[in-house]
Amino acid sequence: MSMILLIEQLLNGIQSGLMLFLMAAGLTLVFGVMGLINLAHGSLYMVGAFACAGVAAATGSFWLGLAASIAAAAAAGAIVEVAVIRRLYARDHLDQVLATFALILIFSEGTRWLYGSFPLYLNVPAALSGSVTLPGGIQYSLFRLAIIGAGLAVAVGLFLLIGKTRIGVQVRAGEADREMIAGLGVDIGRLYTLVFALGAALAGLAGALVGTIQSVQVGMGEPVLILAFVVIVIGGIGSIKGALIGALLVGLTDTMGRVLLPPLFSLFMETSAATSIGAALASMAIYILMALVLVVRPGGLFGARA
Amino acid sequence: MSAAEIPAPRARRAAPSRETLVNAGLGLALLVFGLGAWLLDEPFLITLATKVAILAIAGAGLNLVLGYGGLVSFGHAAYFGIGGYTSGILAHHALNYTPMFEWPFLFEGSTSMPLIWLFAMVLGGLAALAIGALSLRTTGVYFIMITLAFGQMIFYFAISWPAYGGEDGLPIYVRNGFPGLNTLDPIQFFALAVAVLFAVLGLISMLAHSRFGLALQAARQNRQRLMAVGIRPGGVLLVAFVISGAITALAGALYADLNRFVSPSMLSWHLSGELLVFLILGGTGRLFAPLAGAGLYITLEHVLGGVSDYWQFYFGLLLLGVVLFARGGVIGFLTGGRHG
Amino acid sequence: EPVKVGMITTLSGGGASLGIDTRDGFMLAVEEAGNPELEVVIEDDQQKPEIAVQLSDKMIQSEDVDVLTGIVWSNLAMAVVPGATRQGKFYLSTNAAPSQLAGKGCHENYFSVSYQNDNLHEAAGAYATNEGFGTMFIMAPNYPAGQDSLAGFKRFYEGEVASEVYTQLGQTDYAAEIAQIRDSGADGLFFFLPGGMGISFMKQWAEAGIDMPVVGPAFSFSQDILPAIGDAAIGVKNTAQWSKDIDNEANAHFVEAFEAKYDRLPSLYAAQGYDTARLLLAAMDKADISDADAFREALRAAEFDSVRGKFSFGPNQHPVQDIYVREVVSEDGTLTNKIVATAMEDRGDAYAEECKM
Amino acid sequence: MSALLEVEDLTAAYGASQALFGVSLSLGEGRALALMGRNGMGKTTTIACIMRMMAARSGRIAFAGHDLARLPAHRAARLGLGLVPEGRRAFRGLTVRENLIAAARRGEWTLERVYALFPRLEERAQQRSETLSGGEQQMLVIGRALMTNPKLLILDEATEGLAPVVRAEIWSAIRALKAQGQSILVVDKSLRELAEVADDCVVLERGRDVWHGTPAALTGDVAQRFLGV
Amino acid sequence: MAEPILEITGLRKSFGALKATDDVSLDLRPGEIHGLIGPNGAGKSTLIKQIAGEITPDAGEVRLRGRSLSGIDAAGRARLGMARSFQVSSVAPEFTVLQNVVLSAQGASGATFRFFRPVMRDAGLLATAHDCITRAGLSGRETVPAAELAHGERRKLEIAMALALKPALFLLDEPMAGMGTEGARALGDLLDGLRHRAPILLVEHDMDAVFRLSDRVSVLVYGRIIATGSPEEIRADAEVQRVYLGEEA
Ligand SMILES: Nc1ncnc2c1ncn2[C@@H]1O[C@H](COP(=O)(O)OP(=O)(O)OP(=O)(O)O)[C@@H](O)[C@H]1O
Ligand SMILES: Nc1ncnc2c1ncn2[C@@H]1O[C@H](COP(=O)(O)OP(=O)(O)OP(=O)(O)O)[C@@H](O)[C@H]1O
Ligand SMILES: CC(C)C[C@H](N)C(=O)O
Ligand SMILES: [Mg+2]
Ligand SMILES: [Mg+2]
Repeated sequence: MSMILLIEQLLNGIQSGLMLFLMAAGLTLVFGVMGLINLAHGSLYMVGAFACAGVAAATGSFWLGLAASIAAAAAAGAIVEVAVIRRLYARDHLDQVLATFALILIFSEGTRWLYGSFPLYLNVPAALSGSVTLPGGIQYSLFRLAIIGAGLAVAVGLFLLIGKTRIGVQVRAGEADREMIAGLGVDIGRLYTLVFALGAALAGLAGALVGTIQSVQVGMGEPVLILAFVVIVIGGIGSIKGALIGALLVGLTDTMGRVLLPPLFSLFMETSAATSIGAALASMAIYILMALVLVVRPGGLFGARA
Repeated sequence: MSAAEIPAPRARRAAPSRETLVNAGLGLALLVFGLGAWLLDEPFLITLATKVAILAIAGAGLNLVLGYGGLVSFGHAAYFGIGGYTSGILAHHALNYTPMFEWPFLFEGSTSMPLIWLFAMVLGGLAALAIGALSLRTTGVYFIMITLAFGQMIFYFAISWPAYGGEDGLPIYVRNGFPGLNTLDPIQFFALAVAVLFAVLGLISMLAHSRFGLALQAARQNRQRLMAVGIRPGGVLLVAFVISGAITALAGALYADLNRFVSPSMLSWHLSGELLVFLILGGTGRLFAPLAGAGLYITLEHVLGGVSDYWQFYFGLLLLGVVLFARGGVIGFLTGGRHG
Repeated sequence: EPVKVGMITTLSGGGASLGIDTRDGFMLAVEEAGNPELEVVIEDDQQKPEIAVQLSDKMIQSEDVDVLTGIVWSNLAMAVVPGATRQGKFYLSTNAAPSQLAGKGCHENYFSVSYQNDNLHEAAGAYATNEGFGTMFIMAPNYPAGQDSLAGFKRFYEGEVASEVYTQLGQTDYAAEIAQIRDSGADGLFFFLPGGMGISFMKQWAEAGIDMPVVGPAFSFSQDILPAIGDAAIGVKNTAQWSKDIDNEANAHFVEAFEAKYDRLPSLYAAQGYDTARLLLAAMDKADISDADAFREALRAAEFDSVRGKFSFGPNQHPVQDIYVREVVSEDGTLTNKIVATAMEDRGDAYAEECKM
Repeated sequence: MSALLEVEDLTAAYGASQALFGVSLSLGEGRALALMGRNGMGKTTTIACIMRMMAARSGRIAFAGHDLARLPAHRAARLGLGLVPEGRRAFRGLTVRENLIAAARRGEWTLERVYALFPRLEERAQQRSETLSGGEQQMLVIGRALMTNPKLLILDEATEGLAPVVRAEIWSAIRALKAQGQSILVVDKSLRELAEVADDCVVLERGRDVWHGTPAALTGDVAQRFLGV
Repeated sequence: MAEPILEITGLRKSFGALKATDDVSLDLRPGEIHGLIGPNGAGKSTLIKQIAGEITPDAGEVRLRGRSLSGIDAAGRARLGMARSFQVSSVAPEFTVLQNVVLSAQGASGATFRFFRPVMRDAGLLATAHDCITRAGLSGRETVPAAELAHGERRKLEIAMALALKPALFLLDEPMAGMGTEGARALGDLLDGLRHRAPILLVEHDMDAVFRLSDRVSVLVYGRIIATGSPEEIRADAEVQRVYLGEEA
């Protein structure tokens, strides 16, 4: 493989990592900071993508669609928090699992009811379509660059919000001892609704952006959900920095695994079998990575709490 | 003070607790359902009841580590699938007359359930030993995710490994046999599954009340304290994990025979998730939770499935209703209170 | 004697669009025929093999159906078909036709009305050869249908394979593969990525702006998902045994009736569903289901006007048919397919010889 | 003038088991009330009801002219209740400083004043609270309550686990607070110090208030009967 | 003088720049209560944790009856006869008082991997448990789940669990905290009688108790022992008064 292709693949790995981070960002907030296991996070991601596709189709403007995705996901998040999640903070993590599993069913089939079973169309807006040439002659999609930008911006924003503001402190205190922080006069209920809606909005944004270059269809959130969990667990729960590093690691491992493993196996096997076995191993690569990280560092790379 | 407020005098020999009654009711309901379907000549309903029984066995395996030991394994599909594939592969070789291996001795596979079960449990237990030993280094959410990771590894392996069908799976053309039974007869297979279920529940109940069970439950609540009384939680949890893996693998072997088919979908994280849902639905940590949960889940799935194309929507609403309004799952709701 | 048909197909979740089209095509033919002897029960398999097995058990044991049909996915077919045919039921495939069931595992009660899974890939290989593509980059997901796909393509492709890549089942980001494709300098790209994978790939492919001809089986360009890919699909060549512009009376009627009834264009799956029902109805006219042998013969004769024009069964009861090359075009702003060539004529399949019936 | 805090005939239960069977007490503005009783008699439960962390079954709780019965915990706290809970309950995962500012409200008590009261906390400002020593955590939660600048400071065994010197400092801080007009409700096992700050005492026995009076009136006989000393 | 049961030599432990234990040596002899006092954050609990095997010292050694405990974990040390109570109550919250204490007795008996006989019908364990519950002053509360105990009662449960281990020595980290005057006095009497069965290393801030019960007292300040001696000597020590006792003494 040529040097330039190798560099391009590394870039692809980084980019796919940031794309994952965008999806994981909202999850870090809700799962890592509020301590709520929300399986329906992928559904909010789907809601964002569908809202964007729906509004973009109706108005012809991707940007209105993007705004709609954030608004719709935030609204869905707020409603879900008030109607369901709120009753679950005091409960076992497991009750949260069941309730949010139920929410997945409701969201998926509800969306199918509204939009039908056929995938929707959502295309890259004109302003961001096409590619740019990076130094070294690498062609790179402008929209993907925009996603990288969005991912980094969200990372910085969340880092400041959680680490540097009093809201962040209060939310984390709420996770440690909800009753106590309320007893000190903080309206933790409203705060959690807001934070949950923010996490949902980020999911919606990710859904719209990633849906634009991938596909918009019912069930699109589920594989993403698992990957996003993998990312934040590798990074260490509750750490924004960890989620970012975890996302990059996962993106690089996955991409480089796919690119490098098959040729590696064909060094000592017949090509067809080698590509198949190499690909099989590549699909396990991120899970192997996660298992390795956790065996060596049982609290994730930057995790402080177990 | 009204009569209701006067505490009842403590009986010396406690009457059966409300939970015991509910459990007996659940067990009876399963039997009556299966036998009723038989009398009405509705073989499909017998099959459905058999499925409930088998999934309840798998759930019972998970319950041992989750309900008693507090370990949320999100990868139990691995053991379920290993059990299933054990059954599928042994039968495949036996039915196709292609020996599994010829060295050090000729082994042609098998279609005998007892032998298959033994293999399934040993393999499931061994897998659980390996995965458990690594996973138990972590706790809490990390444990959930590392077990998921191992489950996914096995899943992807099964999908892309062509020898036994990959994603397409492996059919078992004729249900494996059990000495003295005609397993192709739905009611006999049902009886077999129910017998295994009750044996497993009995075993778990015994474990839960033993010294081992006390330590296991203490490990869930407070590992530090367990250490301080001289018991290493790691060993206790690992043993439970292995037993759990073996039980779930046994269920997988039965499930393969129920469907006469195995495929990687038995290994998928959806299945791990469903097992969790059964337990939570039934009431985590209660002996009969897996039966109650699986029963309710399968019933709803099949009743609603006929109602609308969007039946999963209503299914979701119902599940949500159960979590929000029936604390402690179905059994918690029926016994009207806390653990007893 | 009335015939009871059990249709097991995917009606919920992410893969529902294929099952819905299958069902709608099938039911269109049933309603048109208005045959009071034909009864259909339909159930959702959720795209899960074990659910499919249970539904087939239920239909066979409790509802006493005579014929099963409707399954979209090969892995579900593998779970259901062997059991059902062994219990003496007929299975008519509206889509999935895995190689095991075409070769050694064939059965006298199993008919594929769609194709054998490899057919469309083979046709793509033949087309690439005809067009004189010297080197091809070929790609499919790493699962049996994907492995069969690349094998099928290579069976009829005489040029050189520049590179053979297996992606992950369910993968949605293809930046790395696209970089490899660009770097390979191949003359053309063949890929098989069903469902959401194909949508994602095509959009990313278009964004990358690589000037390389693309060929694939129809699955990623069928009418149900074309709108989701958008203009990125225009110009792509894809192989299918059916297209909405095949010129015959049955097809013209089908396309018009389908659009009138459901207010959308029919897809490949709808056409397959429709043909399956028509085959069944034709057989019912000729024989009574209670006489299984006669009924089987009637099915084998396949005396119906297929929407693909000529249609017959080979020795393993899989179709012998023409396979076309279609091009994605925009007709008044609607994306659809148009036939541009015939890739293979009277193609049977590679496994028929292994079938001993 | 009506009292700052008024509790009338309070009953409460944990599930089926009743813990309070009728507790009444009243605390005037600027006064200090000691709540006493043996282990398990209902002191903490009474406080939890006042804080609205636990729903009372019946009875009335009024604070600063508001009926607390309908308010959620955070609204009750915002009326000016500041709690130093039993068992410390510092927010784990948060640093010392973050613990202090998490719920701070404007007023005389600032980070500087708390640091001045407990210099150890300033030294440990960036340490995560769960790694503090027991006594350090105790200082932290007292500081945390002060940072909300409460009208009524509620101390549930606030000196548990503190070294004698620190305990003495805390008592002198409490006395100083009281001298500045701070109202205080205090539970503590040290009768000597309680007697120095409290204006009134209420003794609980099996969920009922069985004795009211001044510290001076808490003679050996009464103390022996209800407190076992 | 009798051989010490527990001997600590040159123990060190740092958390980053903080020296929580700085070259600590001390011993515990048969029949004695050895009081360990010191300001908050001096390192008392950290020392107990190192003795109990919950954290590993950076340097130094702990010996039990002359045998080095290096490399033995907390469970192993408990099995060798170390019983400890926690500064913050640490019990199994869903278990009843009785189950908690039975668990402790089971730990002492050594056999955990027994899968069949119901443990709550094991007469031997039950007898031990009931006896310890009574001695800790919790009779009548056997069937109450630990989570539902009042704070002080949970402290007593800690004691009952330590007793049920029938240990060679006790490491008690502020056992009197939260107990109330009466409870503290009763516990003092209990410990007083206990010392002849197993010596006690007693960390306490309750000076009445420490000076009443201790045979010797060590004072830990900033991780170092600054004085060891009889209660009278310590009470009179000017430095100890300055850093720890204040005017109370
Ligand atoms: N969470 C709970 N669930 C059930 N019962 C409880 C709970 N907390 C306390 N109790 C019971 O309520 C009664 C009163 O307890 P409370 O904590 O108010 O006592 P207290 O006077 O504060 O005691 P202490 O001095 O030990 O702190 C006790 O009998 C106790 O067992
Ligand atoms: N894991 C840790 N990381 C950083 N510092 C720690 C850690 N554990 C303890 N410390 C610090 O070490 C010092 C000693 O703590 P330790 O708990 O041993 O004190 P102590 O003497 O028991 O105090 P107290 O009487 O208040 O309980 C404290 O200053 C504490 O903050
Ligand atoms: C729609 C088709 C591409 C499905 C394919 N036959 C499969 O196996 O699963
Ligand atoms: Mg209390
Ligand atoms: Mg301490």
